[in-house]
Amino acid sequence: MGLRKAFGGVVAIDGADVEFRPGEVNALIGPNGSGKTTFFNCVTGMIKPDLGSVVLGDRDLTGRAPHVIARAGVGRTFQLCRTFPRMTAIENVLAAVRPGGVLHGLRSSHRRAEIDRAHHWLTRLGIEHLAEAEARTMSWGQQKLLELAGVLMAEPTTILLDEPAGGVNPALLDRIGTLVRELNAEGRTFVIVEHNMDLVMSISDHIVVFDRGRPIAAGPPAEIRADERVLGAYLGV
Amino acid sequence: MPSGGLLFQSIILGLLLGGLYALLAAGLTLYFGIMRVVMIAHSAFLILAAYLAWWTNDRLGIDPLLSLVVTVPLFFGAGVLLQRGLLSRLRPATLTMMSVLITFAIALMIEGLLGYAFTGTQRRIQLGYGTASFELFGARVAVVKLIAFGLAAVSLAALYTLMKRTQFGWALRATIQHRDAARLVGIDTERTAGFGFGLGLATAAVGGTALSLDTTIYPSLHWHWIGPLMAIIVVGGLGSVPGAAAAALLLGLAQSLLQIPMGATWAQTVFYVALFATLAVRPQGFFGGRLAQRF
Amino acid sequence: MRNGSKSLLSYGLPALVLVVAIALFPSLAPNPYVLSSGVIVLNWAVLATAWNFVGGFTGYISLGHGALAGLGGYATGLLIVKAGLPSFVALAVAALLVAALAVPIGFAALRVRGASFVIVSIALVLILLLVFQSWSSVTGGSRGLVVPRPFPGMLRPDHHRAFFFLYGGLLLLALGTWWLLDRSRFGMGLKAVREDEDKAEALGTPTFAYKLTVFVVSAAFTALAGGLYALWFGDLDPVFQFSVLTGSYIVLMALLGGVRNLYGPVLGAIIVGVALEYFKVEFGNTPLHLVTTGLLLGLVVMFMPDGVIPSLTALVKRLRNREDSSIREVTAADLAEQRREREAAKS
Amino acid sequence: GGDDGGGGGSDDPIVVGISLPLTGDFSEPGKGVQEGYEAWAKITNDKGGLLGGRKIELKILDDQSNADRVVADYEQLIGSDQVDLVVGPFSTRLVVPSARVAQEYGMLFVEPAGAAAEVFNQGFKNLFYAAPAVADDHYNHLAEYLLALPAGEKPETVAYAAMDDPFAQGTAYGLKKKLEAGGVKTVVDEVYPPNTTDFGSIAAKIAAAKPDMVVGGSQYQDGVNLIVALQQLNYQPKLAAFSTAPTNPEFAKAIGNKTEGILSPTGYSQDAPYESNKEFVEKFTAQFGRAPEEDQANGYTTGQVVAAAVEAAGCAEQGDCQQKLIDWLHSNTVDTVVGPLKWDATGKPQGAHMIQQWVGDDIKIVLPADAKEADLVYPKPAW
Amino acid sequence: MSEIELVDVQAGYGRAAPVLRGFSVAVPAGSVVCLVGPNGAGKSTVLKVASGLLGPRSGQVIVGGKDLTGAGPQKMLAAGVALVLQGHSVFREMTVEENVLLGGYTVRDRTEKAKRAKFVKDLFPVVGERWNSLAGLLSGGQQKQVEFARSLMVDPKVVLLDEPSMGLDPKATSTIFEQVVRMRDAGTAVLLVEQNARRALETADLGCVLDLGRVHISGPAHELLADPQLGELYLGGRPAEKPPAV
Ligand SMILES: Nc1ncnc2c1ncn2[C@@H]1O[C@H](COP(=O)(O)OP(=O)(O)OP(=O)(O)O)[C@@H](O)[C@H]1O
Ligand SMILES: Nc1ncnc2c1ncn2[C@@H]1O[C@H](COP(=O)(O)OP(=O)(O)OP(=O)(O)O)[C@@H](O)[C@H]1O
Ligand SMILES: CC(C)C[C@H](N)C(=O)O
Ligand SMILES: [Mg+2]
Ligand SMILES: [Mg+2]
Repeated sequence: MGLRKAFGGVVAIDGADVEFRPGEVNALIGPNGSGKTTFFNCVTGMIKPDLGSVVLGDRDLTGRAPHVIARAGVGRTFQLCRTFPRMTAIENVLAAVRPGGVLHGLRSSHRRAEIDRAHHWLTRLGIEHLAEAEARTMSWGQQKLLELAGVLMAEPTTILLDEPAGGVNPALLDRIGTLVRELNAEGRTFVIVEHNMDLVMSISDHIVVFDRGRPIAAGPPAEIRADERVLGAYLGV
Repeated sequence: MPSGGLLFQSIILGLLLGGLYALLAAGLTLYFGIMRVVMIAHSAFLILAAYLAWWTNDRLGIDPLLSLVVTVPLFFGAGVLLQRGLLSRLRPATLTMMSVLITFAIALMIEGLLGYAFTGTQRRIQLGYGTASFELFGARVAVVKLIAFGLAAVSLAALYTLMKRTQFGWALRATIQHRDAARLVGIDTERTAGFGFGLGLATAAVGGTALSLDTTIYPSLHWHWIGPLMAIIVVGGLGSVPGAAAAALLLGLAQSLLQIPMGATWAQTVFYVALFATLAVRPQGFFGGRLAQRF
Repeated sequence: MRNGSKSLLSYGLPALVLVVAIALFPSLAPNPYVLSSGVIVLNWAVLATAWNFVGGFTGYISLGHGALAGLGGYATGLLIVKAGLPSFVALAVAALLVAALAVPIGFAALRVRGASFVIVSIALVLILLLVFQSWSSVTGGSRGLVVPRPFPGMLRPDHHRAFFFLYGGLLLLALGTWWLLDRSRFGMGLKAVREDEDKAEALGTPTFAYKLTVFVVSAAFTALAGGLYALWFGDLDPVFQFSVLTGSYIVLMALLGGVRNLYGPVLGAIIVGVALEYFKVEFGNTPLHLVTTGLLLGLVVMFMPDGVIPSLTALVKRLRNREDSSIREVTAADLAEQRREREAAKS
Repeated sequence: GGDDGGGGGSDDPIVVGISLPLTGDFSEPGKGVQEGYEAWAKITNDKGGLLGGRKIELKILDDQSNADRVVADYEQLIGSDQVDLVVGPFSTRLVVPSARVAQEYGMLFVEPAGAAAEVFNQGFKNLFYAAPAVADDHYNHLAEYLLALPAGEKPETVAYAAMDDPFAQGTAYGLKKKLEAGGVKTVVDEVYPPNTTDFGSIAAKIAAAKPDMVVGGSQYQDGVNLIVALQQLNYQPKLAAFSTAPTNPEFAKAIGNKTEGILSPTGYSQDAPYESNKEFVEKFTAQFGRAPEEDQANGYTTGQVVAAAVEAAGCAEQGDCQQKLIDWLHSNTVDTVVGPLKWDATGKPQGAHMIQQWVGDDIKIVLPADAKEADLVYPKPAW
Repeated sequence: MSEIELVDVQAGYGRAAPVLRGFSVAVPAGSVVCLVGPNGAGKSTVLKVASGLLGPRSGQVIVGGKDLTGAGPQKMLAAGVALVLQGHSVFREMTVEENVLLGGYTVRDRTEKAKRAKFVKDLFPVVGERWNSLAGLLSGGQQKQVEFARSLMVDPKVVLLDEPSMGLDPKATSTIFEQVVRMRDAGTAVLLVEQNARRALETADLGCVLDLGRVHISGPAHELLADPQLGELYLGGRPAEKPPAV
């Protein structure tokens, strides 16, 4: 372990030795620029770490291509929110790769089952009414939810969410929190990067705090909330 | 082994050629690196300018360089119109692709109209000093080639200063990167983008005139130019004028030297070899930064 | 969303029309010249459909497909002339060879996106032009290569007829393949690449492998069309086989018809192909045909950037219900209400 | 006009279909050939047409110097427009594909400008090249002359630069083969693609090798550009020979009148003593306001050849008539403005070209000795 | 008098049905109006209309008493209206320096520009630290800070903020809210869109709930905060827990 990634002179992650607990809702918090997104990018193979390794269960995923990691059961959302702009919501969700061959979908019965599942996720995230709308015509928050639906469609076992609450209406947020807990109960592992402390504190089992590319604290919410270093580095006075 | 004299002569020829390439590629750098527009018609405009220079000389009997007085403003205006009338109406999401096609269409029209107006006949300016040359350490330097090189150097320096040192340069780049945000800081994005395009075409006017001094022109000649120029801007790093200039000199030199052992046709492949090598080793180009649109 | 009758209407009916048209055209053509124009149009249709495997699915605009067709033509010709293969065996082997060659080409070209890819594809044409011009000991250089007739002694009109049917078959094969891909997850993955490549990758699509695969498929069809052309036409000249213009016409056709539609490229090929022939007859003595082609392309880009078929369907839709209200609109209160009902029903 | 309707004769015009490169790479010579054809039609019609009163009507299409196009053009002319006769376009590169169309429709194909060897090894049975000699033989007289020079004067080294074009290379390499066989050394041998516009490097290579003689296998503009580039480097050979370009009326102006001593082969001379030539020069000059050059003559010759066959066979339409025309040409000699022409089975003519040289501001025939208007100047004066 | 006022605005995108259907709001000088509502309600659309990015189909936009309906962003900026967009709108391929200084594009006075640049550097340390890197390479939150800094290079009469706290860490969020208060106290009119609704309403004078393009309810911010039904529908069930003070 001991992940390290430097961009030119900027060291984004420096020897981060982090362990997230399978089957739990983990949170990763830290000030802006502390390396959280970079950490996600390393884990999902979007960028290659300079040093260190990424291990999922007993599989070493270091340096593997993003799609390989995704197929190993790691799904993620993007902080900057990325959808397929000229595809409808339902197509966006269907585009997630799921088990089954590449030619899957030629049989009508398969197709129908898939479409039903896609609708199911849109409904759970409250954007079912937008199923036929193209993603580019959606508001920020709607796209955020759509992205989440796509990730969930792939049925990953480990789900990395980069600021799921950013721009999402608080009323809906409660439901996302509930959803996360439900899915967690089904056995999925979550790692959530978030600045919304209410959400973090209420849904996570285990919190890791980053500062300048290093983990400075880890533990259950109550412990983190009281940690001096965390207060100083992140939560502010 | 080629003689030292030939080698030196080839180096001189290569540098002169490279200078011209740099000027011809400068406009492409502007549209492409700064505005994300693939301007296939750039070389068609070069040929158009060359034709105008030839025509000025042929009909009015005056020096082709004088045609610049007319062609530079004319092309600038045409660029502004082109941008405002056509390119700015394309959807930003598909701008790159659609710009390829629309500028391709323009190239076809220019080629067709040139053919209509001047026929497909090859033309060449007949200058009193066309074959004049002087000796430089044993190599011959043709006067016309030197003039073209000088034009290139002057225009490139002017362009560089404009982009680097003026508010206009900044505004142009901001416009391209986030149009709404640029409007919100008070930039007249329409005008800025139009001027940027006009500037690119103005370099085509200068380049075409320089080109016309020492080469044959015909309407479909632009196809011959577009490949090497594209290769130059990729190798140079999209959007970097100094990068394009360096790549142009280097490739011009390489082409000229490679012609000694390989012959003219194979030597041209150096552009594409360099292009593919660049993409394989350093897709961002050798002289520009990765996201860099630095001037 | 996609019910049976609709897909029959948008896929089955045009397919039937196409088959009937291909079957009847040769006997309806008033003279051999019209028939030969028909062959040319079908050639364009195959090329445009083949191009659309890459352009339509992945959104990578290749101006270099002319080069792949040229390669197919030259490979076919050289296999006949130098290796002594029978014409159609040579055609098949050539398509396989070009497909194999498309792997390294795609490997280099597909590493870059957007505008850089366009440049690379143009460069592909120009570099092949230089190679085929220079390497005259093998290719014949600009002296050209004469491909022996596959049906020696056949008179010209019969020759045209035979090739018209060959092209027709190839077109149907290409369309069928496209349709299958479109329905498959593979196709969905490719479309995701078109929209946002990194995102697709993160969702588990092996984007590079997908792109490469579809590029190879596209290259194979393109090479088949090019090879058939070589057999039909008989004379290969690098300047015309490796011309940026060819690739550009292909793009124009696909775009005009609509790249997201199975029949878009075919329709585009028919429109542009016929227009090209018409302009030639009409403006034969002037280069104005270039101007008209340019104008046509410009108009398409400016006013129908999605192509004829989508523009027309949109128009029909708009005429039917003036306001686009396919999206149901609900307030947060309504949603909460529905949710409550659902939950009540569940428990 | 004979209007008596007997023997299949009528006053329907005889439609002759032609595709020519009026735009694109070969447009300049293409237009020359067009004038030749037009002059032929006018002169013939003024005399009452063919077959006892049928006028000649030309149907000319532009193939844009494009081989795909030229095929479509002949396809259209034969298949759709139902022309009675077809004659050829300009340049070997266009002649080969179009001859095949004619062959497959069973048409006679007389052509003015397919001079390279490949025209004749395609197995065409319907093709006839209406000029005195094929490309490889253009310099025959020059080669003979040079090889006959005494050892001290004979050029020892030669540089060749040829466009990558069957015809242009044919001329240069025809000469090269003969000179090499005669012990003259080749020091530079460059080939450039048709679209080359920058000749600086080639010229530098030639100049650096300092050969006694430079031979350019050129069409038109490439020849001009190469000469200018050589002059920019101040290279002074003892002899310089270029195909096609120097016989063009624009040539001298294009290189700033520095033409001293440049040689060129030609198949035609305005002063040639052949019977029909006087009439041609006269009437052509009246029609176009200037004397005909080689390209015009080639077009005219083509017309003459076809006309002779038509008169002899007594017919001019598609179908069986075409084979009669072909058969007749294979076994007869036709008198033309470039002299009597006869062909072997492949359609190859059996003569040789003359050699011209720029002397002062005029180009004059210098070889062969029996046709010369001036003496060959060797070594040539500085340019 | 209100610095900016939208009267009965109808607006939408392309040919689609309108997003705003008769929306009105007024922001007096020296006050903060907070706009909340579910995703897709049309909040960002309101700000786009107010800033001139989107022309309304009907209705009026009145700035400082003058009717500026249909004016473009340049005119709006000249009239003193500035908008910070939702999401990310830095000029990615320009440096932080260039981004910030472009914020002062309309400021001709050089010393004034330099003074402001220094001010924003002090306010957001990261802006100064990364002065020469390309903005597109910064982390999400850092980019937001650069954007906010960019908007502070001018001194507008009306500030339109579209979810300024999104993606920001608690410290930076506090900085922004402090800045909002400071601007209000200096007499600026602030129209704030926030999903961090409770926090925003605490800062705001007036609140306005938008749903489906219409004003659902509006009133003094503290009253909205107290409304239990609004809480469930729009503000989230749990009342905000303040970070523990040290
Ligand atoms: N491609 C890159 N090139 C250079 N520097 C980078 C790059 N990506 C990230 N960085 C730098 O690495 C650091 C960590 O960035 P990262 O995006 O991981 O932060 P973060 O913790 O996600 O912050 P935030 O909460 O703002 O999203 C930042 O200083 C950023 O500028
Ligand atoms: N560019 C666009 N084209 C078409 N429709 C759009 C566009 N932008 C937004 N819309 C539609 O307008 C409605 C309102 O969008 P808006 O962005 O104003 O919502 P919002 O209240 O800001 O939501 P959020 O909280 O998610 O940012 C949405 O239903 C959206 O689908
Ligand atoms: C002699 C010329 C008329 C021949 C012609 N240039 C050719 O390409 O064959
Ligand atoms: Mg982040
Ligand atoms: Mg919004």
